[in-house]
Amino acid sequence: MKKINFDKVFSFILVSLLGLFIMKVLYSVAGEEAARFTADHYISYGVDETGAINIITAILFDYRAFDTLGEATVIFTAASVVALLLPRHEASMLKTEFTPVVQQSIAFILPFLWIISIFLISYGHLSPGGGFSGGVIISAMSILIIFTYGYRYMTRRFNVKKLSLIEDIGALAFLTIGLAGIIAGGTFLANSQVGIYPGPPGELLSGGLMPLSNFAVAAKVGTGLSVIFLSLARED
Amino acid sequence: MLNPGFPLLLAALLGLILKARKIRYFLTAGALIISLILMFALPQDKILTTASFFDLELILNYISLTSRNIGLIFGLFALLVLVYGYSLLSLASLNLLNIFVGSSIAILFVGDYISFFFFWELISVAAFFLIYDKVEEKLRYTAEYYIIIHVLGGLSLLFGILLNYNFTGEIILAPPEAGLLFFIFGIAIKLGFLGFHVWIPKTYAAIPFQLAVLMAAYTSKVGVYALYRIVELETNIVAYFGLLNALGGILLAIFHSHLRIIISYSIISQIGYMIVGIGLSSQIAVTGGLFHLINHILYKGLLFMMAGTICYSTGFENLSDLGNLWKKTPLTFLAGIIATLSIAGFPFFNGYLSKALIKAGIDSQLLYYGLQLAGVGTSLLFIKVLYFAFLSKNNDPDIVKIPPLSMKLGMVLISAFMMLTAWNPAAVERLFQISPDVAYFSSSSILSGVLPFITALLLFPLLKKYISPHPEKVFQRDFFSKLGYSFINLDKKISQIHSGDLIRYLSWSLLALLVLLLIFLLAG
Amino acid sequence: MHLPILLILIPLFTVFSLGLFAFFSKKYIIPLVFTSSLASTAIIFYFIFNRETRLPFSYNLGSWQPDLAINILVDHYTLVIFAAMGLMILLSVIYSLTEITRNKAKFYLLLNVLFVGIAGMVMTADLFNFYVFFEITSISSYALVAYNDKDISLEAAFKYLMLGTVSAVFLLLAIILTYMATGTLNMVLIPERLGNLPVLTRQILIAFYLIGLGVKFAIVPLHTWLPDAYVGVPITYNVLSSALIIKTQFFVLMRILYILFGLNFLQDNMITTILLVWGIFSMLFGHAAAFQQNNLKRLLGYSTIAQMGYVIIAFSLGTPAGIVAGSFHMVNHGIMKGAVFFAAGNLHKAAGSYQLNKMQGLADIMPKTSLIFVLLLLSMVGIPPLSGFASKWLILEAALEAGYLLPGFMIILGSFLSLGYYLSIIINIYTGEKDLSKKSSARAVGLKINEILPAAALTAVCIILGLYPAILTGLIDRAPEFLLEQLNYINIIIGG
Amino acid sequence: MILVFPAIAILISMGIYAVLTQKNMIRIIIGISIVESAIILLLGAISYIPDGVAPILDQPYDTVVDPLPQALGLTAVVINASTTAIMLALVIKLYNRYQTLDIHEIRKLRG
Repeated sequence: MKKINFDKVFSFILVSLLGLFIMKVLYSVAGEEAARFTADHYISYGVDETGAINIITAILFDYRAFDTLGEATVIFTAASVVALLLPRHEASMLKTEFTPVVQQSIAFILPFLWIISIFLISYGHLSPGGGFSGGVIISAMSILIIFTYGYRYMTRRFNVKKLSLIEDIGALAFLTIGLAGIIAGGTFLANSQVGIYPGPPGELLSGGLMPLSNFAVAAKVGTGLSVIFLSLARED
Repeated sequence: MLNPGFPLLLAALLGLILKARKIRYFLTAGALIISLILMFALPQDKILTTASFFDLELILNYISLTSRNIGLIFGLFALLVLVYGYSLLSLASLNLLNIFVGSSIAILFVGDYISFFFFWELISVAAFFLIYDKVEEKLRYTAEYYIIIHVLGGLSLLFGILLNYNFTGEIILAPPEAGLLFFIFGIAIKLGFLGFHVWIPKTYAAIPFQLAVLMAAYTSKVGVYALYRIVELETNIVAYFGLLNALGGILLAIFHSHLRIIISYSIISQIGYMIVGIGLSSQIAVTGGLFHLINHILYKGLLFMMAGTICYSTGFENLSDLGNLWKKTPLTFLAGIIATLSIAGFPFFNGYLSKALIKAGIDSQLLYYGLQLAGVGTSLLFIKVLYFAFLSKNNDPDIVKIPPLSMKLGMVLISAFMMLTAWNPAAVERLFQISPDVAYFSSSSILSGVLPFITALLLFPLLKKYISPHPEKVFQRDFFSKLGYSFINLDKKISQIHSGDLIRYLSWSLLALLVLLLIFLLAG
Repeated sequence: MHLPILLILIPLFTVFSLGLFAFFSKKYIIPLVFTSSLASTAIIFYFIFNRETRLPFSYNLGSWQPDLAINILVDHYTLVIFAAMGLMILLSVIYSLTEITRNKAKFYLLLNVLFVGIAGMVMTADLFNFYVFFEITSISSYALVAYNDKDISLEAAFKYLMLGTVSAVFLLLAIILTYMATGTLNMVLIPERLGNLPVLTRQILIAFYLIGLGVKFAIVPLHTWLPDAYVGVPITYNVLSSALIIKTQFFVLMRILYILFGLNFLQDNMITTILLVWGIFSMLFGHAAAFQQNNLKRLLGYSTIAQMGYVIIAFSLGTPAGIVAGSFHMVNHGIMKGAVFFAAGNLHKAAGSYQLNKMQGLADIMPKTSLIFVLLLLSMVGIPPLSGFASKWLILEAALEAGYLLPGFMIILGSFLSLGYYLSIIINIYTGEKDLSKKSSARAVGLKINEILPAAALTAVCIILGLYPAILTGLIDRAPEFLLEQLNYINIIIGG
Repeated sequence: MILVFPAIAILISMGIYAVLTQKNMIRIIIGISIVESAIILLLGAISYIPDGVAPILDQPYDTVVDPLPQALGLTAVVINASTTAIMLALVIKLYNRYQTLDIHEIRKLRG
């Protein structure tokens, strides 16, 4: 007969009780009629105030741009930490040999991915997408390259150092964009509120500095995630 | 103006720079003399220096009659110790002596609880480092024990101070209106009340004898001073506890045979006398108690000097190793006799006057006969010491080292000083500014003074075989260290549950969350 | 007027430029880091010295009206952490100059990220923004714990990371639930809307906040990462963790509890009582566990846990005096523990180990450092006239004034327990060898000025604070009004 | 809408259960990821309004879902990804040093 594992029983009771409490608090909170004051304001006036049609981008790069700065810092730190923890070894992972079909089709896809990412970034304030999604696609490209052509091929063109450099520049660019608000007479990260060309909503050149911030963040996220992946892949 | 204790503390600071032993020695002596002059020169009963701590006013210098008297003897005795220990005190201990004596003197002249507590703790810290030795394991243990027990007392005092402050809003050094129990606990540890006394023999028997001479004069006396300033009760209950201490100290001492352990236990007993005096409501008795403090510092110092000289010259300290010394060290023998007669309260010797004053202030028969009994015990104890150390022919230890002139000079000076005060009751009355109607040298008082000693002398041959010396260990486990060890055992368990297993740690934190939630659910 | 945001921007610029500098020329790293920490310190001191005219100061990011977006707020309560930051940032950078030998750029990058996180956490008035800075602080902490690349530091970092992440989930959950209930993330607007929730729901929210942050400020039994993490890390991290990181986490928890839920709610629903009892338990447990340690850093880690217990007790009294006392101890313990760690690092240079029994005889080799060390340890016990006594006095006074006699007694007991293990450190350091052979063969350790300076400076501060504690209380005595009166907080930000 | 709450609670419980009972460090990390995903799911759920459109306002809409939690979700995802990356990096290092993935064997620090 199998012995009852008390640890598991204990854990089970613990997590079920926790789950019950979480459910309780969720229902209790949802039962309240929440006045979505902030969200309503964003929806009603967001387009006029920021010049961006995509309210999420407006929130990310104007209303709560400070959060975005913070999360850019997080991802930057994470990339640096992973690179610090896993120092350079020669890569020997992924010995899988792909057939030329795969290699050719990936080579065929990559430019399209590149275009998609550029599109997502530059239309971030107009349609779904933005710097983060674009950046993730850029990092997906580097992952694809590593998988298909091998680690060595990738590092010959882009090693961690170079990628980090781009990341630095992206982050500095984002900071500088933030400083523009101060120069224009507002506060840090001020964009539309200090009258930096909101533009007609719906146009490509609108939303003030938002497209620029999108590019900066895309550069950061794309390279940051690539650095993380490169470092993690770099197994000996 | 400077608090009389501060010159010594400043000397300690200066001593950090001055490394030569002679210079430090005379620096200390000079600071002591300045401090004595300050005590004389500064006006009494006036707030002289203040400072502030948060929004509280600290009274750093307030000279009252009692504190001046005790301060004088503290300073004077330190000078005598300097003479005695001229060749014995090391460079580091000279500086620590500055802090130790300086804070002991300074505590007498502060007028508020915070500075009082400060110097109270400073005494303990300085004493810790005085006792501490880098090499000797035994001294390290002693120092640790000493500071732990004293900080315990100090913290209790602090809690009492805070309770009182919270109740009254005042920090002026006056009998507290709240938290008296904590004050008493703190003071009881400092003055070595029965039950909290273990540190006294443990410390004074283990440390180098020149330090024992020094330290025995201060720590517990500061406790007595604190008792005088702080504890004020309607009843005489304190006096009865004092009697208990006086008798208990003797009972503990009488079966020991290590010289300094005996003397240490007798400190406990003598402190009992002071407690009796201070605990009584009559002015005469209180003065007697304080005067006894002064006398006690002198003859206890002499006793420790005697023990130290014996130890220095023969290398033995246990009565079972000693004997037949009176011809080899006549001066020490003489000092021993003077000290014994003084501590026994024999007429025309040092302890007599103060004991007479205390007895004059006693209004209860029980206390009177109790003190007489304690007197018999004390006499018996030191007759035993004298007999087995100097007269008995059981052993015949050789003189290993001739004690230097400074030690002898110290003993001579202190004996002379004792005899001077013993013969001059008028000086005492001037010192305390009282005029008690006590006939010191009337036949009945003399009789009451002589009686215990004579009784003891007669009893000694009968009791000799019961209290004869035997070899003994200095260290014993007492209640406090047992408590400590059981705490350490608990600690080991606490340490063991940190097994390093992440999952265990995680479940702890989740369990904490769950418990918190359940408390809210069930109690709300 | 842009000063508070500069406190975040300066280290952030340093972080991002460090990568550039490291790529091109490494020799500018140290000057850059040094300048930036100097600038941050200058800004902090500017706030401290101009507090009457400058504070409270609110800064709306993005020039949005205050209730729409994120605000940064410097009030008198913030000064508590500012006081610690002003001392610690520069001194820790100075000390690290010689301590860190490899991967300097990465180390200073992480250090500056840490500064960003702390400054952001302290100043932000937006809940989610707080979470972001909380994670910034945490990630840099995890990384700094792993920095030394020893087995134990990696293990400790992993444990810290796991515990931290699991608890951060609950913090995020609580923040989202708060948003769900109120429709806003602005700490100012939340209180009035949170009041409608059922009591139990609010209590559960508090529990989530408590666990989420409790792991970071190491309340027993959530403390387990701390002693582990302290063993194998650079001294600089020890100092910053003890003096700043855990203090900041607790600081923010108190802001959340007091501002979001209000003192009345806390007192009516036993939250303060639970915190008080928990604080006492944490303190006694920390002291007891410290007793058994052989490793100096581990011991000091447990002592930090215990000292946080004092702070928790003081804050959970719920009186102005309690908050002042707790704030005082937060800063003061930061100073003392920082100095202790700096001095311990110096002692380590001679001993080559943090095992207590291997530190014997150090007093002969480094008499001055040992003396400082002893002074600091006595201060930690609370022996006057060192600053430890002042904070103990304040806490006890506040506890008794609020009518809590037993907690006061427990604090006394705790101090007594702490004497035991500090004494064992002193005794180990001041134990010499019978034969002087070891002494003669002892390595003569030449300490550089940047290693001596931090410990000496902090010890001086410790003594000065002990003699004139009013310096610090004058700085923080207006802190309670921003915690106890929710309205004040609203007025600053909304300006009504 | 209301039914998503049990799912969230169950996901969180499951994740934590995995953390508490699994030995393999990678699996523990997966457990934590599940918990984090549940939180993101919650963010999505509270943003939802019946019949609401995505907050891309190329023309005036009547009901629009709450954009704020979505923006927060984006931030939270990035933060979670970053922590997970560090965790995995540490696991790689620990595996190199301790030659095991069993969390119960990684306990040099104790006491």
